[in-house]
Amino acid sequence: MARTITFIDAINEALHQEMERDDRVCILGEDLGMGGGVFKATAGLYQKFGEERVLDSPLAEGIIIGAAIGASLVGFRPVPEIQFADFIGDAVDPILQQAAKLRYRSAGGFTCPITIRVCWGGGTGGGLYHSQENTVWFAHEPGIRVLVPSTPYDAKGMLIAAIRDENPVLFFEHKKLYRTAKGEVPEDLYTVPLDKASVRRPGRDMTVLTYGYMTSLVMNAAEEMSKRGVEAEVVDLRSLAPLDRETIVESARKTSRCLIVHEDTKTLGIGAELVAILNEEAFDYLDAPVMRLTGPDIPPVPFSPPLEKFFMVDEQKILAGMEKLAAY
Amino acid sequence: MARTITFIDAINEALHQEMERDDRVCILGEDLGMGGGVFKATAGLYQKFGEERVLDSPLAEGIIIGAAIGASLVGFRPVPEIQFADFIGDAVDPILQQAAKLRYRSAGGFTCPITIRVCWGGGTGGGLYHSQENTVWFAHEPGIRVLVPSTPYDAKGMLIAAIRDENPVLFFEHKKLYRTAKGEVPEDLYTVPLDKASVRRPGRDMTVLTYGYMTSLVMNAAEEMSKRGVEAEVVDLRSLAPLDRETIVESARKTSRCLIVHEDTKTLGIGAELVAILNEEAFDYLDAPVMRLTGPDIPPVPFSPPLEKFFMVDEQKILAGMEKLAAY
Amino acid sequence: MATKVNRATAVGETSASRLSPELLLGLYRMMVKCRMCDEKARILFRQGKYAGNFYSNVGQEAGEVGAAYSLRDDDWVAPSHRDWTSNIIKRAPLKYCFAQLYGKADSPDRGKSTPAHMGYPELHVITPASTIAAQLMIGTGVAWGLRRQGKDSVVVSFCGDGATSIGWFHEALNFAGVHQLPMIYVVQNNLWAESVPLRLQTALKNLSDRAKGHGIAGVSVDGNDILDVYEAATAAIARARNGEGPTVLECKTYRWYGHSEIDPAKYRMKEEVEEWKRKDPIPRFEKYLAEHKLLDDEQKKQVRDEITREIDEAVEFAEKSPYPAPEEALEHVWA
Amino acid sequence: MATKVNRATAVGETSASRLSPELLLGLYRMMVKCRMCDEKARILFRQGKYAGNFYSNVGQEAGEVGAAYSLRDDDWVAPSHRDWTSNIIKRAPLKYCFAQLYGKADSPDRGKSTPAHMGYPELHVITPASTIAAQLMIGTGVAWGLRRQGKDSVVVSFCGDGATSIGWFHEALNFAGVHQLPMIYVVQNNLWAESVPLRLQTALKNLSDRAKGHGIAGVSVDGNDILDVYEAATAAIARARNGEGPTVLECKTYRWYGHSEIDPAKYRMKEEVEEWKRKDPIPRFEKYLAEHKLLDDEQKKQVRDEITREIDEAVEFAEKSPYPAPEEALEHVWA
Ligand SMILES: Cc1ncc(C[n+]2csc(CCOP(=O)(O)OP(=O)(O)O)c2C)c(N)n1
Ligand SMILES: Cc1ncc(C[n+]2csc(CCOP(=O)(O)OP(=O)(O)O)c2C)c(N)n1
Ligand SMILES: [Mg+2]
Ligand SMILES: [Mg+2]
Repeated sequence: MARTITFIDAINEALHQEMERDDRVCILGEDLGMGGGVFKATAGLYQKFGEERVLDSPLAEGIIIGAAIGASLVGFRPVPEIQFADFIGDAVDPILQQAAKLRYRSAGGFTCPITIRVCWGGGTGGGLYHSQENTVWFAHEPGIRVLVPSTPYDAKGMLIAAIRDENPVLFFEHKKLYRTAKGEVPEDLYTVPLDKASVRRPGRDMTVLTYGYMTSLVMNAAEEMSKRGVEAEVVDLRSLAPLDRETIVESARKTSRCLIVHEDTKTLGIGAELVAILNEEAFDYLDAPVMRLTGPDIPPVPFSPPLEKFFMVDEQKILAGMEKLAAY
Repeated sequence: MARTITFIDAINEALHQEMERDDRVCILGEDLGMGGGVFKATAGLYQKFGEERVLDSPLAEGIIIGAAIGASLVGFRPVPEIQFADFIGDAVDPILQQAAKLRYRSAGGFTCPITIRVCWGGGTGGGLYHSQENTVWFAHEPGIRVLVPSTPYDAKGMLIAAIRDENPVLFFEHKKLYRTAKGEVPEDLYTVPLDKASVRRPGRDMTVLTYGYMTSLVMNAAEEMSKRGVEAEVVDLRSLAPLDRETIVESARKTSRCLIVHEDTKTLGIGAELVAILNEEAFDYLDAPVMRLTGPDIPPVPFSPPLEKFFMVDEQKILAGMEKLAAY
Repeated sequence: MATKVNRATAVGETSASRLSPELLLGLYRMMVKCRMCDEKARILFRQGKYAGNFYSNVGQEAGEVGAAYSLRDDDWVAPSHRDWTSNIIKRAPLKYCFAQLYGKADSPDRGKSTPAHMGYPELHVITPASTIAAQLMIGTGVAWGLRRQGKDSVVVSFCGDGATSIGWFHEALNFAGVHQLPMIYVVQNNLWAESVPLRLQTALKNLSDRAKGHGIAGVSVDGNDILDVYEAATAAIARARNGEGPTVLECKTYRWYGHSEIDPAKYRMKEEVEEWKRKDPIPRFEKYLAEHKLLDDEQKKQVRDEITREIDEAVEFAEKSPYPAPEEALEHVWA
Repeated sequence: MATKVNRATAVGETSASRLSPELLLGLYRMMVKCRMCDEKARILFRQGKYAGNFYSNVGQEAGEVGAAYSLRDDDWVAPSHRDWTSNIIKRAPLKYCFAQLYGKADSPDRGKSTPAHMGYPELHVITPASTIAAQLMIGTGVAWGLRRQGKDSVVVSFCGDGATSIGWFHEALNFAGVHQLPMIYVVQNNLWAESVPLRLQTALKNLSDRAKGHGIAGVSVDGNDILDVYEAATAAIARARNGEGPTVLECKTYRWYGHSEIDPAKYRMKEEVEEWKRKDPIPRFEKYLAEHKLLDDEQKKQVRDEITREIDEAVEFAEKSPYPAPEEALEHVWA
């Protein structure tokens, strides 16, 4: 049975249900136990599953991931949390040099099925150090999935699938979606495939590639453009690594025009790789250069309200981008 | 007066001369003092400038960078060293969240003129954890330069310019170049501009964009192609952040064909951003999709000789790539 | 420094306990000022006057003031998220401190950083990042630089109990130990790191024992006793100036409110909070001063009135200060 | 275990000092085996038989063997770059150890990892990365998992003196302290981290004092005295099995050769090296065994002959083993 719930409730429910189903699943991180998490994503788990399975860790991202990796080697399926993407620095080696490469360096002798939940994204007044997107540091490295759900349905289904996946996974949850995104979510356990982009809206005139919080803004803009006579196909990437080349390329070949929208800074954002893929596989189909609408190349995100507004991609900027592409 | 010296001698000379000229310059890192560095890049400095200015640090990349940042705030111009790019993890936050953002977050109240030397690259049998390229983790973030010299001349001139630059700089030295790259280097102090790519070889039929160790391989391949009647223009990027869009775009517009060669893995390597730039600024000039010839998307670099050979881009692979592009 | 007063009620009597009335009243005044500014900052946030968040220091003033009050202009402070008041103690004009909260163009960082993450370059207060313990590494680097310049300035850095778990804390202490740097690591142990209690943070009982892992000096004091803190800090600072190396100074104290203004802190027992509020460092010091005939009710009122006026002016300044222009976002990325 | 022998020449006599002849000879044999395999690995590298590099453990065998010899199959070892011999001590067949050096298809990781970075999944030896101290974090996580499973297995992790400076070392110890995990952190203090001497690494004299910064047990032993190491390790392992928490075990020892095979180690004084070579743990233990009538020259020769044969076979196997196919590079990236 599906009800309408928020993104954060979907995350919370996925954790509750999967931990009930599989006692190898455990969570650890800062403030997620007794405190229920900064945003309450883990509310109620401590009370239900106890201190062993819901561990308030010391303030040390390195060992949060290190302990999770180790526990995964003896059969657990740990779901460590990094409280804000901005603070993942201490865990970059554990994530990329250890988790992502452990299977490779042991030729499959060890596998590391951990799912790292990370809260990211701007637009909530968090300012520098509480707004950052750094998905590409991870999407660049082979061996670890980078997921960015945009709806409550995907949040639940992808989180469950991630926990069951044998690969290490980075599961990025956009803080702006937690309470603003609402949608139908089945009450039961289900999974969503981890390497498929989702066509959120079909259209023939242009393709917009996006993910995370931007998806809903793009959807709104697409509806508005529809009124103006332009039908945009909206593709929600869902997975930044690996990318679903097939869906991306197919859509671009069909519409011949492509706009990429992300809130990450422009240079070397995931948009760069998307352009490169389209250049490789849809070159002869494109009627216009692929356009990128992104955050500016400045440290994300300056605090003062006018500065934050300047940084963030919003519906108006998206509409302008779509108009520009349509007019090319 | 110019003599022919190696890449590593050029680095060593730059440090000797700049430290002599400016007593605010100091170096710190693992094994660079008494040991003279793993590759001897810092040989003789400890003997000449003493333990204060040439500091063998504890084994802790975080404080190597942290201490350098702090010292820069009181007027020093520290040149910390990260022994291998593979071990930069502990310093990712100090580099990207502190050094690169300190000026921004204090609105210019503090500046952080440090030059971080990092040894990188494959092809020497170093295997996993002694071969990695991770320049893009850094090139993605605004506020820090990412330099990748390919010749002894540039190594010296760019290192001196970097030390004098007010921005934090990551100075990536390819370990394969240290003793194999030889070239003319003036004996005196000089600087090379930090945001200019270099056209190593003019050509009308195609542009090859590359950097670091790959540059000499590309140059050889270009000579061979010339015999086959194809004149390639070879652009050595030298700076990955910021990129010299002007030189890159101008060359591509001229030749209408473009091949990117790097040893980094393909996905989200700097090649992705280059394709995106060309797509944005040379779309109507291109007769073929921009092609990327890169390392495969696997952890860099597996050890066993056949596996390393499989990973590394070599002259033969480059020739094949150029032939393919010429034939498009 | 004229007459010296003998400290009778404070713990850990030492020879340094004879402090001048001016100094004692100065410490008092500064604690009250920090308290009142912080409470005002909280009110303004609740009134929706500024965005972002705020991390109150209320309850911990003895540690803040005791450690940093007597620093010289050329000494440095490396604050963390909870030490907005470091700027006040280092004598930054209040108007800029409040402009910081509002993210206005007159804040030292022109609205770039969040309200609580304030620095003041001219006064050598390092603009903090949120990254826990980063300030300790940078502060340690400053201390290294100062020592190499042959100066006798020192660096006081602040952090919490939670911060002592992260690796960079240890890298900083270790480096300072090797080079005997003029560093004072003030650990404000308020028993909680956000919602995580000390027993889940470490097996230690005294966080000054972190020092033992690096062969440097460590001392734990009653962090709600301004004189206890002041004396230990003064000794540590003197040793640091003298080239005798770094100190970890643990102040055992308590955070009265939530971790930040959006945290109701339901994970703590009401009794615990109440117990600690009874240990409020300000009335405690007032009692001491009164006993020594240095403070009466009238003077108390006068101190508060003066500070209230100062705060009102500062808030007015902050409110009138313009927001930065949107394009300010593009400035200061590159030098 | 039949007759027990009283340990007379070793330092730090304890009640655990009555060990069976089988055990004593087993320790001896294993030290000799590690020494001979390691020296062979060095020769093969110098002969250009394999690429990459090698980090010799010669001189440090007492720490390696003493700490890991008596581990059960279900106990784990988390080695570092210098602990290729951990696999041998955990009873990995020599032929695979040498195939590892050669990067051959028969190595446990099919040529993926470098010669010295060997693991053995079936025997619970964790394939190491080069990143210093990463193995301690992962090992600590294993220990956490084992404890949660109610098992009484333990984890022995190895690292050097330099590794105790990096933050992750401390994060691991701190976590193990909070949860009283069955971890033994063996710090092979060989006085040098590559070319960096201990005085530039830390202000500490005893690296077991790192434990004090985390409220856990720490003990320093003569790392060239196999019995001293064995007893301290056995006690630490017993406590760990018993749920009594982690231990830092510092073995004071010395690295005979360069940091790696390409390091001439000119930064060290010849006298220092010679002095330490005189403290060679193997002749020292031979003397002890001879005094206790457990070993004569003939037996010594026999031990070496047997091991030589084993090594020769292993090297032959490694040389005959094929290189992995180039496309092997694409395997095991994703599950
Ligand atoms: C590296 C890092 N991890 C996580 C956070 C999020 N965070 C901010 S403050 C805090 C708790 C700090 O506790 P403590 O060190 O005791 O200081 P207190 O807040 O009690 O003053 C956390 C987890 C952060 N800022 N940096
Ligand atoms: C994080 C990290 N930094 C640097 C290195 C390079 N490195 C490898 S071994 C080594 C020295 C290690 O010294 P120690 O811990 O004493 O161990 P030992 O080699 O003496 O056994 C260094 C600096 C590394 N592998 N990882
Ligand atoms: Mg605290
Ligand atoms: Mg060592």
